[in-house]
Amino acid sequence: MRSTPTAQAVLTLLAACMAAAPTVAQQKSAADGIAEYRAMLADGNPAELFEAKGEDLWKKKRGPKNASLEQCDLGKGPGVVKGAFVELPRYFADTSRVQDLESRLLTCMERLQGFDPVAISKTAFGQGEQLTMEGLTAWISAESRGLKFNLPQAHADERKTFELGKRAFFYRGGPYDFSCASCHGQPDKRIRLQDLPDLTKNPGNGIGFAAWPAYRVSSGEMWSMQRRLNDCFRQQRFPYPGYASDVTIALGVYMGVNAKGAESIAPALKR
Amino acid sequence: MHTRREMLTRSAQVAGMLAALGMLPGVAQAQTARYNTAAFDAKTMADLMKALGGAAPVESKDVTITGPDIAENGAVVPVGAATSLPGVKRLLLLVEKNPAMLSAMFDVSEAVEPNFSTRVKMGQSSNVFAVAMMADGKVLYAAKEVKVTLGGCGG
Amino acid sequence: MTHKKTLFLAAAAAATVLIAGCAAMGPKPDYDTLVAQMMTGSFRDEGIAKVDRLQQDASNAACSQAQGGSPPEAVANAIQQAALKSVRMPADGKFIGDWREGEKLAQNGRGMTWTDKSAAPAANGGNCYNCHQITKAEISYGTIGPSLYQYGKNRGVTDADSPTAKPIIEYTWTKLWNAKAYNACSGMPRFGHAGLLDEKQLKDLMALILDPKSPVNQ
Amino acid sequence: MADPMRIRAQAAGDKATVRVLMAHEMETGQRKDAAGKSIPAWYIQEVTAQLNGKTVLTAQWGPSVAKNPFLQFNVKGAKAGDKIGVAWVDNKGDKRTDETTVS
Repeated sequence: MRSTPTAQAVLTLLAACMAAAPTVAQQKSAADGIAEYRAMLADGNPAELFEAKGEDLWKKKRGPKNASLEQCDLGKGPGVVKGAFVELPRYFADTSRVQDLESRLLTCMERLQGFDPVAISKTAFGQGEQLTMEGLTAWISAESRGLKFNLPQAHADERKTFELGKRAFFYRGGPYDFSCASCHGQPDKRIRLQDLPDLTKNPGNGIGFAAWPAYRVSSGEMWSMQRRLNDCFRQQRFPYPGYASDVTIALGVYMGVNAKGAESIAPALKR
Repeated sequence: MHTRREMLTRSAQVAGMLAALGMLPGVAQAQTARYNTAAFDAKTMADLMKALGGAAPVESKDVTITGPDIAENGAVVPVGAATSLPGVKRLLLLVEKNPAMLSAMFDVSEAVEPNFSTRVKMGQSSNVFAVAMMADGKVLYAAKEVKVTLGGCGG
Repeated sequence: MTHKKTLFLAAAAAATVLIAGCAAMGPKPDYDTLVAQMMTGSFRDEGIAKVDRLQQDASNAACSQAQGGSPPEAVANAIQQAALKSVRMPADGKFIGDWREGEKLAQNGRGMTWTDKSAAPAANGGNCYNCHQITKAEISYGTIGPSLYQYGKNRGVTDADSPTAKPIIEYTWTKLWNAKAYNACSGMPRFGHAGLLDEKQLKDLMALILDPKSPVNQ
Repeated sequence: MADPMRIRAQAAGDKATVRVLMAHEMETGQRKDAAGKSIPAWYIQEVTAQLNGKTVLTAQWGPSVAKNPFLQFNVKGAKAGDKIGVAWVDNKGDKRTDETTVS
């Protein structure tokens, strides 16, 4: 956590460059500064607090049926959590739908525990049962940490959803004419100082799709992919996407399939 | 039964008195009733030292402040205070331009190293300080500037 | 709604041609209809962000279909021509406002989201630093668009009111008003055309990058 | 009730490094909600740490410590198998105590 003397010397040097040299050096030191900041935060990600809560919520008897989620099938059989996250979204025969982690959890919470999935979908982020979703997605993703994304595309609906997701990704609209691709369609771009992953292909281990859910430093909240997409659409100046709506699941399939082979670091730490 | 507010106010007064007398114990007594409200309300270094009964701080290379040059987000800024000097009673972490300067105050016992890291909120770019209050009454500090950038789309 | 339907139909017709081309591979899902269903079924109104924002005009429909590539040349040309025609030059013939105000707008990334209260230009920022380097002092800038540092200086603008500067002044105004005039699928919002910024705000942004006194051109 | 802390204590040489994450809003009292109403201050004011039941650290915090606080410190003489306890009390009087074993 502490700056070693060497690190401090480097920083001093960088500071000197910043004062004297033109744009290139300045930019480099800004990027280095941000990298240093992120490294300082890497140890002690508050996402751990949510993981612990999520594991508890998975095992606890809750809801009108007073049941746990331990028999929930996330795609690898009832109760199998390890490795499930890196294969989602996928097709589920018992619902005849392609589902992402959040929509699948809604199914389990409805069928096993008796919760109303529509009510949960309509609940504001950070409140009520949405807090349950934060914890569960944090823990379930953590159980696949270090594994590589490998979404199934064997079922026709999975392939169809990929194609729909691709079209949704490039769908331009709203007052700014933005699509997902406006920010995430090319490599090596930034907004302000934020690096933008190119989500049309595998952007690398622990980047983009492989970094969510994540603890958001700016708001001190745990964001699952559903919430990440919701805020993308907000900044895209689009109308409001429903929680676990078709477009969000289709985008999940598109990004997830593109991320094949990327190692998951979720739950990560993000600005 | 005292309300919590009364307790706090009273404890602040007591702490303030003790501090003024230089009697605030350096080693912990695990009681919440001595929260130093005056110190945590202080807007300036002078007010803060008054609330803590400390002398005017002097810059020292034996005190270390750690923190990033640039914080991607002011909501969470990792900072640390440490000193290599023996005889430190208390270490403080301050953010100069926050509405109240004092973020955290650590009482040092012989069983713990005078070296603490935490994370603070910063409203804007500012100097951050590590302040060491010594047993001999000296107050030493180190400062570092942390730039807070506007991240994301700014929306 | 009529407009929207027409576009979807046009898109569907184009898709039919494509699908016919690979009919041998068996029936394909009708993606254009499915996408339309997915979009309308997935979004709802929130604050100032209503679902009518999903309606695409000709340029957004064509550029979406191109999926990051370029639409057919004829389509692209038609989009650019229409965009060029949409541009309104300043009523008083003056293009350059106050670069200081322009800098504030460039810094401001707000506007038009469902958490914004008003869609009026006064409530909107320019979002410029999100994608462009502009002044040297601001190190937190994006790289989706080209650097605008020394934009006027590099183009030899020493007096923004001079006749020699006129072509670049008008080009820049057009770019800000409707970027699709020069590039059918430009990623830049159509600040004038879409009513995001008013004439005064655009003049202030013009000043930021073209006024020789602006820090951009030092 | 407050959520549990996450405490890690790792022995190295003649000391143990303790890292703590606490689940707490750390609300400053200076923010307003969507309706423009002030959100009341709610933050941890005191943190203590114990080695095998004996207090080794007392800290006082203000509202500018970041949400879901992190704290790192080194306890002298702590070795594998020792108990490290951490406790906090906030300005509403809520409290939480957790314990871990040094590894």
